[in-house]
Amino acid sequence: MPFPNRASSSLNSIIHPTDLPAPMPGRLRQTPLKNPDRPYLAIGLEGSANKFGAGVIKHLEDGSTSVLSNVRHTYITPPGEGFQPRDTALHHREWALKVINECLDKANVSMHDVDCICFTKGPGMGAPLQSVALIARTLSLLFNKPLIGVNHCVGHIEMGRDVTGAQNPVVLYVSGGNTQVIAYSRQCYRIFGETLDIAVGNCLDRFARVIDLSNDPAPGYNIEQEAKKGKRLLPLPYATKGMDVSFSGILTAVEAYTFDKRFRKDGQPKDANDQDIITPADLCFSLQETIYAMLVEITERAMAHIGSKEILIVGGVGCNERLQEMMRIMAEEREGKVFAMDERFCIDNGIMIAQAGLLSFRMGFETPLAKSTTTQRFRTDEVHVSWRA
Amino acid sequence: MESYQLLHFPPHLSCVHAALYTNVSDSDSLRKRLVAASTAEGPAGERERDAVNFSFIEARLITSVKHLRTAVYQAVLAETQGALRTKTVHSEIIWALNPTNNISEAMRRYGVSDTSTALVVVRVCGPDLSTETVERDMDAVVKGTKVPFTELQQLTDWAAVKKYHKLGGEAAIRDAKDDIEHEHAIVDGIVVSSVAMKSVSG
Amino acid sequence: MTSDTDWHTITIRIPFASAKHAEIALQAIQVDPELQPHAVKRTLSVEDDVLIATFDTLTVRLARLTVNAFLENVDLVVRTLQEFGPAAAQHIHV
Amino acid sequence: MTSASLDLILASTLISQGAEAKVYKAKLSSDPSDSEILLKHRFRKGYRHPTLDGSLTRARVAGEARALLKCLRAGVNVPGVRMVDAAEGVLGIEWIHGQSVRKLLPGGAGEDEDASGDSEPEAADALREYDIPVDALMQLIGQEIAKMHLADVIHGDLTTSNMMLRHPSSFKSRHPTLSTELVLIDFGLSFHSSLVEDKAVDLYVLERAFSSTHPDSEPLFASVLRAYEQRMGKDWAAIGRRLEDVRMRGRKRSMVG
Repeated sequence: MPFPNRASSSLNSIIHPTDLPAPMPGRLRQTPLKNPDRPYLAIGLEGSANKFGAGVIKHLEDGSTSVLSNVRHTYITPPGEGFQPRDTALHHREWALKVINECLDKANVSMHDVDCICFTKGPGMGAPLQSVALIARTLSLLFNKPLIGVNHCVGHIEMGRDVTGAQNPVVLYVSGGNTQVIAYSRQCYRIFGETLDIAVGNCLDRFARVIDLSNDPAPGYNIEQEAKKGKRLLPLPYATKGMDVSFSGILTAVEAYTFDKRFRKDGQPKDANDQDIITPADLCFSLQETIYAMLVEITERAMAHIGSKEILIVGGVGCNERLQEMMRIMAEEREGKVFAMDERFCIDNGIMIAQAGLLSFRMGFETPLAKSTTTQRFRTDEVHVSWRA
Repeated sequence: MESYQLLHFPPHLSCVHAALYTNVSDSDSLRKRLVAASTAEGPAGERERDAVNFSFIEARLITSVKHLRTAVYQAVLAETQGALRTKTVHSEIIWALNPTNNISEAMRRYGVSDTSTALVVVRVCGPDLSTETVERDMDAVVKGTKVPFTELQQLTDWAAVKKYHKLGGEAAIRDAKDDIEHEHAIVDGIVVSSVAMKSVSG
Repeated sequence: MTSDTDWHTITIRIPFASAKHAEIALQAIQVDPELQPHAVKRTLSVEDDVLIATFDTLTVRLARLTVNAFLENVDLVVRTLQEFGPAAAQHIHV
Repeated sequence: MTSASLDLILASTLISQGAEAKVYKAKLSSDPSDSEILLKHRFRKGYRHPTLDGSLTRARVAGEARALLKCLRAGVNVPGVRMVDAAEGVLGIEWIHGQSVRKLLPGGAGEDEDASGDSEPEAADALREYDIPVDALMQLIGQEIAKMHLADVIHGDLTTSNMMLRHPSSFKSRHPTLSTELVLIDFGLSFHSSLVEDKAVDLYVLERAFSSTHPDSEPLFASVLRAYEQRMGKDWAAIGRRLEDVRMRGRKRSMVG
C-alpha cells in the first residue's frame, strides 16, 4: 500500500492553527490605509524566476486601483531542460529595458510621473533578482525616485486581493519555487503550512522534462493538456503531514513508472492485445489528481481552523484549471468561494510588485539604496503588512 | 438466552440471539456433526445445516459480552458488504475473534473443539424467527446448562487470551500487575479493540 | 602557486557620458557586496566622469570571474543610462 | 443502495464537523446496556478522484485505529476501538463521558481570541467538579504524552481540545487521590516515529496551542514538561535539547525562491 507515505520527518507546522484568532465577525477593524489625496503611480519590476515583468499601477483618490500596463517576457528553455540562474539573468538583462519601455508607453506615462520604483527583493534566483535590482537602482538614481523592495509572495497576495476583491482569504501560493498556505493575522501573512521539500511547480516542471514535454508556454500548462487525455489513476504516495506537504517522493514515484514495463512513451499499445499499458497522459493525470488533492486538503484544513470561507489561489500553478475546479468543489461544500486569476496576474508579473510596493510606500515605507540588496530567502511572514488592520 | 437488534442492517441480519452453555458434554460429537452437515447432500443436508445454523464459540476465550458483540457486529457488517472471508456470517464471527487471518486456526481455537466444556452459541437471523424457536433449536443441538452471561468472566482462560493476542510483554499489562481485576479490564479493552479493527490491522 | 600574501590587482577605468552618470553607476553597483569578501577586495571611486574600479583577488581565476561580473553590471547600467538618460535630463523640474 | 454504516450515521446525532470528518454520537444495538459510541465519519470529498478518495480514506481509518491500539497496548489512556467500516470511512470509538481539558482551563471556554477573564470562574468550577488541582492535571498530561512517545506514537495535533478528563461519576479510579483520568483523543493526524525531532515537534505544537488558547499559561506548560521529563527518563535529554532548537527555529523552513 503506497499510502500514506510519511515524508521524512521534519518540523511539523509550527505556527499552530490555534495561534490565529477566530474571525471577529462584528468588528471590522479600520484599515490604516487612508485614501490618497491625489493619484499615485508606481512601476513594478519582477525577475525572480524565468519571467521578466514590468507594470505600472495607479491608486486613485477613491481608493480604487487601475492597471495601466502589465508587460512580461518569459525565458523559455528547450524541452527537457530547466532554466538556470545564469542564463535567466542574461535573458532579463537582454529584455528588461525593452519591456520597461513598452510598459511605460502602454501606460502612457514617463518615469518622471511615477511616485516610486518597486522591485522584487526576494525570494528567488540570485543572479536574476540582482540584475533587476541593478536596473531599479539606476532608474531610482537617474529620476530621483524612492526604491521599494517587495516580497515576491506578498506581491502575489496583494494583487490577488485587489483583482478579485477577496477580503480576508486563505491564500494558496503555488509556483515553481514556492508552495505555501498563508493566512493574514495581526499585520503579518502567517505561513500556515508549506512544502517540506520541493515546490509543487518544481515537481510538475521536472516531470514534464522527464517525458520531454515542451516548456512553451509552460511545462505545467502542457502537463495539464496531457492530463486531460489520461484515463488511468495510478497510485502515488499521498504525503500530507498536518498542514505541510511533501512532493519529492511523489516525483520519484511518478518517474519510476516511466521504467515500468507497461509504460508506452508514445502512449500507444504495441499491438491489439497490449491492454495493460501506462501512457504519459495517465501519469500526468495521476500526478495532478494526487498533488492537487493534497493542496486542496491543506487549504481546507487552514480554512476550517480560522473559519474563513474565501480562498485565493496565486502563483503560476494557480492557472491550472483542474486545481481551480477541485478547489471550487471543496469551497462549495463549505459554502465558500474561490478566487483565482487568469495568467495575466497568476503568473509572475511586474504589476503585482507595483501594487504591493505602492501600498507600503503609501504607509511611509522606503528601501534606502544601501539596503536595496536582493535575497534568495525572504519569508512571507517577515514582511510587516502595515497597510492592513 | 439474550437477544438484541442490530439497528441498521438489512432485516434478515437484524436480530442476534446468544446463549452461554456450561458443562457441555458432547462437544466432540457436536463438532463431528458440524463437519458432516457442511458437506451433506440433498434436502436432508439442507435440514441438517438448518439445525446447526449457529455460531458455536469457545466460551473460555471470550473476555466479555462486548468482546462477543463486537465480533458479531463486524461479521454482520462484512456480510452486508459481501466481504465475508468465510462461508457464513456464523463462521465469520469465529474468524473475527481470532487475532490472525488464518481461517483453520480460527476454527480450531475459537470454534467448538473436542475438549470444549463451555460454549457461546449465537444465531443471527431476521425477525421472522421468534426467540422461542431459536432457543428451542439451540437447546436441541447443545447438551449443557444455560447460564447468564454474567458468569462469562469466571470461565475466561485469561492466560490463553493473552497468549493468542500476544499481550505478554505489553506495558499496559505490566502497569496493572498488582490488580488482577484491572488487568482483566485492560486485556478486555485491547481484545475488543483488536477485534473491532481486524479488517484494517493487516 | 602564489604565497598567501600575493594578491592580483586589476584596475579598470570606465569613462561615462557625465560625472553624474559615473556616480550613478558607482552607487548602483556598490550596493551588492562581492560574493567572496575574504578572497576579493573591491574599491570603487569616481574622478570627474570616470568610474575607477580596483580589484584585489587571491587567484587569477577569481580575478577573471570578478571583473567579468563587474563589467556585465557596468554594461547593464550603461545601457539603462543610454535608454533613460535623455528622458531623465530634459524633464524640467516643476 | 445505501450501506449499513451510512444508515447508522443517518440515525446518529451530529456532534461536530471538522475539515475532514463529521463526529456523531451513536448506538450500535437496541440493547440499553450497550453504551453509546462516538462515530468519526471521514465523508467523501467531491474534489478527490473517487479511487484516490477511497484508498486515502481507508488508509486513514486504518492509521487512526492502529495508533489507538498501539497506545492501548502501551498503557496510554485512549478511547477503545468499537467498530470499523474502512470502506465507508467510519471509525467507532468508545464514548468518553467527561470534559475537554480546554474547557477546564482559563481562556479555553471562550471561542473568541481575546476571551477575557470572564471564563475564569466557569473553568475553575468545572475543574472542582473533577476534583483535581490544576497542577495535578498538568502532571497527568505530561505523563500521558510521555507514555505515548515511549510507544513511538506521535500525536500530530496535540492541543488542550484533544485531551479529556473522565467524569468521576462514570469512572472507577484506582488512583489514591484522583477520581478522574486523562484521556488523549483524535489520532487522525498521528503517525509512528521514534525520532527525537518528531517528539520535540509534538511538544512544541502543544506549547504553541497552550500559549495561544490559555493566556499566561507558561507555568502550566512548564509543569507538563516536568512530568513528561520524569516519565521519559533517559530519553528526555535529547528531546529537551531538540525542543530548544525547534523553539529557536520558529517557522522552520527557509524558503528558496
